[in-house]
Formats: sequence, structure tokens, C-alpha cells
Amino acid sequence: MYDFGPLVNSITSWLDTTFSPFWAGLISMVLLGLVLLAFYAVLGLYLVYAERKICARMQNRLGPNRVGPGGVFQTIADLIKLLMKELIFIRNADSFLFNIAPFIVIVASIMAIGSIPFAKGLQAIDLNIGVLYILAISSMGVIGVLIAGWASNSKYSVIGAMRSGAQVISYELSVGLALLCIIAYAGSMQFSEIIASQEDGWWIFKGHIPAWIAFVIYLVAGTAETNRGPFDLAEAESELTAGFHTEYSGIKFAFFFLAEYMNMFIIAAIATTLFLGGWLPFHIWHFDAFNKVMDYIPPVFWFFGKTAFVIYLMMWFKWTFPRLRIDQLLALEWKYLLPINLMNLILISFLILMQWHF
Amino acid sequence: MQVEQLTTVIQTLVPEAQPGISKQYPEFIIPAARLHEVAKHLKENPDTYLDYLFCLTGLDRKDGFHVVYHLTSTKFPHIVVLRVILADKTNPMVATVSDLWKAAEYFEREAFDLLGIKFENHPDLRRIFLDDDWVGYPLRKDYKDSFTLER
Amino acid sequence: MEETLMDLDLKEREEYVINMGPQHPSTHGVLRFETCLQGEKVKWIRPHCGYIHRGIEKMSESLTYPQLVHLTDRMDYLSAHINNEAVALCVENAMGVQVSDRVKYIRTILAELNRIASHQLWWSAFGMDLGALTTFFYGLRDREKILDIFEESTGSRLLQSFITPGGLMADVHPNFQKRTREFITYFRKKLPEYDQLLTGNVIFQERTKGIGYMSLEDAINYGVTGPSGRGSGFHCDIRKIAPYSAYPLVKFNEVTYTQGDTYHRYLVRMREMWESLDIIDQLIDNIPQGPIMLELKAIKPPKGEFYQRVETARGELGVYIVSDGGPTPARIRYRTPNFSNLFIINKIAAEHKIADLVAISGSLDLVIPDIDR
Amino acid sequence: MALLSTLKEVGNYFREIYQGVASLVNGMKVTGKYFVKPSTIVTQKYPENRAELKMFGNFKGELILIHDENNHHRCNVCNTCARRCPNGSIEVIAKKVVGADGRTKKILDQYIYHLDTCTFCGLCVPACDENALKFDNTFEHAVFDKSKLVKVLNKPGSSSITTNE
Repeated sequence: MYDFGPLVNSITSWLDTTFSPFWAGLISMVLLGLVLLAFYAVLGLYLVYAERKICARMQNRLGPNRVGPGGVFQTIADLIKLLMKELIFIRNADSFLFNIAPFIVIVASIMAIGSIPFAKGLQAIDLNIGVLYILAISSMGVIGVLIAGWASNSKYSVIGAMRSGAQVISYELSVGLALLCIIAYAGSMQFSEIIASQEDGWWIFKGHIPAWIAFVIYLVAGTAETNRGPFDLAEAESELTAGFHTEYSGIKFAFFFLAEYMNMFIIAAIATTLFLGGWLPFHIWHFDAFNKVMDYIPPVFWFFGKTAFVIYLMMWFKWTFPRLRIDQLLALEWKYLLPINLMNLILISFLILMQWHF
Repeated sequence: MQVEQLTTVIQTLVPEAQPGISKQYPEFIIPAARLHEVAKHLKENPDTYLDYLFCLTGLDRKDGFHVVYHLTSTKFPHIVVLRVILADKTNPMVATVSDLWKAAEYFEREAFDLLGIKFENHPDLRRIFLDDDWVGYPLRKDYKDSFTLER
Repeated sequence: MEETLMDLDLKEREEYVINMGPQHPSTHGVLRFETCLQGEKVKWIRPHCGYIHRGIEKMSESLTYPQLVHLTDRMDYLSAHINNEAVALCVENAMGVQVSDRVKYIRTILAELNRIASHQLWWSAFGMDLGALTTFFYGLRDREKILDIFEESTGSRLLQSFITPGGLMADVHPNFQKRTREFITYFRKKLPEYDQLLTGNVIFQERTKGIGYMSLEDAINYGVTGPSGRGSGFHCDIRKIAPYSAYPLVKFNEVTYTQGDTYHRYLVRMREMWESLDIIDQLIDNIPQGPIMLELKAIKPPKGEFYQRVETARGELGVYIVSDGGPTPARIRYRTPNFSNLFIINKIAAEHKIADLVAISGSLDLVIPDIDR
Repeated sequence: MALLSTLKEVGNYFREIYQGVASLVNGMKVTGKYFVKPSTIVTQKYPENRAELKMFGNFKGELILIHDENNHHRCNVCNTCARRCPNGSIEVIAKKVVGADGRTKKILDQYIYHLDTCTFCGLCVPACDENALKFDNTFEHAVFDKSKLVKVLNKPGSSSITTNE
């Protein structure tokens, strides 16, 4: 039920039979790219709107409520405004790097989206090293941030970029190790297989307490990797005005802005896939009537519901906590998250060796 | 310390000190040349211990520029006002007390900025509010500019 | 760009100078910190003020005493009532008149409400400085209640010009007591929430504890008064040292800590809000009847010099009036608290991180128009 | 002993983590509580709630010259308000007219109020012996041109009660 595999296969086979292999490949690539881009833009705008509404509710406010019913078109209006704004050119900036930086950031996040399984068969590419690919691609974004900070030729931007560099390099470790815990459980790096291994229960339930610890660490480190929440030192509005994108305006600024939200989505999507069973419905053991009802909800809804939950958690952090200082940020990683994570991994290896997990 | 005791302390230190204009606080008019010495003594004398300078004011009066020091102690409740009268209106000059009370450094910069009173040995005597190229000293009574509200 | 000698010198030491301000989110106004950094570390800070210098002292020389009161609102606009009260008290003392008990009570209640409102705004902005954006809205939400009380009685929300030499501009609204009562019960419930959200937070404590240490000697030497000075153990509360208005009649504690770091400057203000609530609580039900304005022929202090100290939300405000006996002062001088509080920043924030500089300048609670006047 | 102190340190390490997380959860409770309670929203939808939006009676919006139903005001051109105003926001312009009894009288020609320089100190209202002035509660003063903020307060065709007697 709700398997997108046959649909996708029929499209590809039709393309293969109608066109030569070269053209078929090209057309499928272009199609995929267009679909992903559209999805990216719509989702990014929706996430901005959701964040504004959620933080408004937490702060006893209404949030955007003027453009459209409940302000749903506010972000679209903002996007149009950003598109029409002047692109300010900085005289002493390195123009080539300055212009390319936002594209690096946004390309990195678009590439990462390609391997996320939204539902059964609904995945642009199912790499056999999917988790590794995501880790590799998502850390590419920081290169864009560093270039942006350096090329702006502004001191605030450089400080922001350097902070971001130190932060992402450190937290990459924790993200990787936390994901490694689940990879050890599932025994595969391929997303489809990781999800398949959760057919009888999500890893967060099956994996005992170590899975919970890994999940929390992943959330913290993931938030840090997206430069969000209490870890937004790279932007640090009250210290560095806007950090690495101080000098950007118009659509280039919009790229950074959109990429930040999409990175948040990617982090949440991976948390969903690895810890919360991806697009699998929620099942209670030996409660068949309930499970049947759950099965009727399409997997896409399950996937986006879980992702939305994780995103909500990350927004909740952001709008509650003060920002950390750079040395505290690094201390948190190297003194708390990393040792706990390593111990957790050893514990999980032990559990797997003893066959104690479900 | 009572007013009489304060008076004796200061009178023994500077015989030429005169009782001041204001009746609100014990006030003494000190010759400009001896101000720093008197201030230092009053700050370090354990009986007076005037360690907190809460106000330093420059005034433009008919008999010259006045510099008024409001001093109090964190140990005792007494308040002492010292006043220096600088009769030379073209080049008013008095020794700084910023080495005794750090707060004075910025009050003195303000007095220099707005009244043009110069403080000798001040570490950083620049204008504090107005632009560096501002002409004149606005709080002087003879200051005229195009914006002054005529009533 | 041509490199000056200074630039080369800085480059050798791997230092660079950035300007925080005049337009910067965390200086809360047009103040400029010329900040020398080595990496993330602050080497020295040179504050530059004067961007909002309006010459209030000069302007006041051509205004009569009731007229110049409305300029004092514009100095420390967050404690407008207290600034007005300072001038009013100075003029009344100079003329040797006493206002009625009713006026004294109302002045004190308004001043304490103003102090709470000011601390609320500071709490909001301090949270923002540290990156906790939600505090801003909670603080402003509760401050709105006080501003409503002000608006109902005085007609303005921020710059009231309500307290005038000789009494008050008008009597308070009949609802004044009821609304203030309501506010006290309301805010006593909300204050623990502030602590729950920010004070207890581990990130907040890490960010503020032990940061920006100000010794007692430094506080006295630089003349740092108000909650910032009291965080270092400087007993500088004018309400205790030289009580004025209705303060001799009420019981309250002078909040002091000896630790002198950012966290304790924060705690002083949080506890001061409780103390202010207590003061209002003692006064609000006992406002006596009486005239609200003295019958004065003319407001003309005699020839002489007069000084008045009051405690604003940020420290000691001194009003120094030099009168020639006319309706306008020959010279009026305001010793404003923020002016003295500002310059300690180089001493306490050097050798800290740039994020700490923001926290420290936030904990000093600077209001820039009060510095520049 | 060494082992004991090490254990203690390890215990402290974990206690620190526990306390930290507990304090964070405590803070999240506050924001979470307000998130689920939409009744606590304090935002006012301003242009929509114009009808029920009432300012307090004392609110100082702008100065007006009180006119009664016969288009009479009470200004007798004594100029006290203009002298009291610290910013020179009030200009009272008089004109001389010959009355019915043949004597020339000064009556109000224009009462000019500069809203742009007014600081709402409220000194003019109690200054008036005739109680001719008051502050209105209007607050929508935004205009596109600064010159529109200079207002003539006496209505066209109005006359003073004091001169009519």
C-alpha cells in the first residue's frame, strides 16, 4: 500500500523505451531537479512561516496575520520583496567569491534533499552509503559560509564565519557518532534498509536508552550544525549584527535564509528516518486494530508529521534559550557530547554483541 | 564628621580657604593652586575619607569660572563641597583630580567640552560630546550660535 | 586602502579594531564602542558618546522651572517620573516649601512603578542581548500594564512630565489605586516566571556568572551607582542615604551583593522589583487626602546654589541648580547615573570575549540619552 | 581515597548535566505553556479594532480649543498659553475690530498650534484662566507632509464668548 516504487518505475521505463539512454537519463535528471527545486522553495517558505507563527504563539503574539488568511502568504510577499531589492555590491569585496558563496550554501542543501526517503519509493536516489553522503554534503554548506564571511571583507562577517567553521567542524563529530549508533543497530548505511529494519519498531523504542541518548545528542548537535537555536553564533544578531551574511542583500540573502531553514528540515528528516522510523506508521505491539488504522494514514503524512515534530522541538529550543558563547559551545561538544557519545557507542556495540536489542 | 570639625580640618590645611556660597552642604573655596593637594588629603585622611566624588560641575559666573566638587564618603555620611574660582576667563586652568577619583576624568572632559576649563595633567583631555572641530564652548554665557532660542 | 601606522602595529599583534555602534543591536541606542579585538578576545574598549547630545543643560537655561521639567523626561526616558521628581524636589527645597503628604505618596508610588517598568524593559533587553528572544516580549507585555496606569493618570505613557515643582500636574485618576493593586497581584505571579525562564537557565548562568567582575573600589572610584554599583556591594541607594518624599515612611531593603559580576548585577535588579512592589504595597492603600499643588505665587528659587540627589532606576541622579533669583536657572547641571556607569566598561570588559562585552554592557543597563543629555 | 574523589568527580559531572538539562526543561515549560494557551495572546489588531479602541480620558493626543454648540470658544487672546509653552508651539494671532460701541477690541484671528514641535508637557491647559483649552484623545496624527501638522485651532466663523458679551 502507498508504494511509490511502481509509479516511479513506470515513468523511468517509459522514458527508457521512448528515448535513447542518454536523453532518457537527461530528461529524468531535469525532471527530478525541477521537482526538487519546487519542493525546496515551497517547503522553505512554509518553514519560515511556521517558525514565525510558532515563535509568535510562544511570545503571546499573533505573528503574521495580514497577507492572506492568517498571514499564510506573508513569506511569499517577503520573497517578492527580496527578489526586487537591490543587490548591494561591496567595493572591497572579492566579487567572485562573494557571489558564489550563497550558491554553494544552497546547492549543498539541495543535494542533501535528494537522498531523503519521503515515502516508500519516493526518493530521488537511494545510495548504499546514504548516511555518509548526507554527512559529507551537509558539511559542504559551511564552506559557503566561510567564503561568504571572508569575501565580504567585513570584520563582523569574518568573526561570524570563523565561529561557524569551528562550530560545524566540532559538531560534525557528534552528528556522525550519534548516527553511527543507529547504523550499528541497523547494520546498513542505506536509507531504505535502515527503514526496513524498523518495520517491527522504531529504533528509538527498540534501541533501549542508548538510542534515546543518541537521539538527544543528535538533536543538539544537529541544531548546532545548522547554526540555529541557542547555537546561532555565526549570526549572533546582538553581537555581530548578522554575522557572515551582514553584507548580503536581496536574493543572495534570501539564499542564505532559505538554506538555513532547509538545513533544519534535512536534520529533522534524518532524525526521522534513523530514529523515528522514517515513513513507517506508528505501531503498538500486538494491538492489531490500532495498527490497521495507523496503516491507512499515507506514509508521506507520517514522514512529514514526524519531521514537523522534530522541527518544532528545534524551534522550541531556539525561542527559549539564550545563546552560548564560543568557548562554551566548544566545551559542550568536547567535554560533554563527545565523551558521552563515545561511551554510548561502546554500550551499543556491547548490546548488539550480546543480542540484547529487539 | 560635623561641619565644625570639617572646617577645622580644612582650615588647618589651607588657611586661606573660605566658607562657600551654598548653605546646603559644608562648602569651602580653595585656591586653584592648592586644590589637588587638598583633595588628596581629604581623600586619604581616615577621618574624612572622601572616596566618592559624585558630582563635578563647571559654572560660568561673573567672577570667573567655578569648578565645584561634590564629595562624600562611603564610610561616613558627611558631604563636602569644594569650590575653585578661576578668575582668568581667557585661560581657565586647574589641576586634575582624575588620578584620585577616576569618575573625575570624564566629568572633567565634560567641563572642558562645554565650558573650556582646562585640567592640567589630565590623561585624555578631549571633547566628549561635541565634534572635535566644534568652535566655542556652548555653556559659556557669551556663547552665541545660530540655533540659540531667542525668547 | 592605505594602511596607517596604527594598522600595521595592530596587524603585528594580530589585533584589529571594530566599531560596535553607533548603530548596533546591543548598544541600545547611539553609542559607539571602539573595540580592539584579538580573535574573539576584547583587548580594550573606548566608548564614544555624544551622538544624541541635545544640550538639555543649555536649553534649560532659557526655560522657567516648570518648563524645564519636561526636558528631564528626555534624559533617562525610562525613569521619567524620577527625573521630574528630582527637579521638583530641588526647586521645592530651594524655595523652602513642603508639598502635602498626598503628593509625596503619589510621587513615591509613581517613582517605584517607574522603576519596575524600567527594570522590566532592562530584563527584556538583557535577555535579547544574550540571545533569548522570548524574554523581550514577556517583559514588554507586563510593562504595558504599568504604562496603562501611567496613561490613565498622567495622559502619557513614556514621557509624562507629571511631577512638577510644587506638586503634581493633576490629581491621579480614581482608578489609580485599583489598577495598581491589580498590577501588584498580577506581577507577583509573573516574576517567578521570569526566574524560571531566564535566571535558572544553565546557559544564562554560564554566560553571566564570573563575567565582568567589578570590585567595590572600582565601583566607588568610577562612581558606578544604582543596581550596577550595588552588585559590587556599594551601598549607594539614595533612598536609604538621604531619604526623600515618602521613603522615610516605608520599610524596604537595600539590595546589595558583594560578588560584583554580571549575574549579581542581574540579581540586584530582579530583587529590586520585589522590593519596589513591597514599597508600593505599603503606600497604595494609605494615600492621604490633601492638595495636589501648592499655592505658589511664582516658582522662583532664591539666589543661591542647590543640590538634590535622587535614586533613579539606574543610579544616582543629581540636580544642581544655580539660581540668580530669576524665574530661569543661571545654570542647571544634571549628574546623570549612566554617564558615570558607562566608562567602567573598559575596566570590566577587557580580556573577555566579544559576547561577554554585550552581556556586560547589557548588565550596566545603559540608556544613551541619559549619558549625552 | 583517590578512587573516591574520582568517583565524586564523575558524580559531579553527571549531576551537572542533570541539573543543566533540568533547568533547560524548566525554561521550556514556560514557553510551552504559552504556546498551548492562545488566550494569553495580547496583540491588538489595530486598524480592525478602531471602533472599540478607546484611549483613557486623560490621554494627551493633541491640543484643541473647546468650541460649544454655537461655535463659540473662550479664548480672550491673553497669550498666556503661548508664553508658557516651552517650545513655542502655540501662536495666538489677534486682530483688532471695532465693536458695536465704537471701541476697538482685540479678538482672536488665528490660534495656531504646531503639533510637530509639541512635546505634550501639558503646561498650556492649566495656564488658561478661561479653561479654553484641552487635550483631545485622538492619536492618529501621521501625515505625509510636515506642514499639515501646523493646525489652526479656532474653527472658521467661530467667535469668542468673552467678546460677544
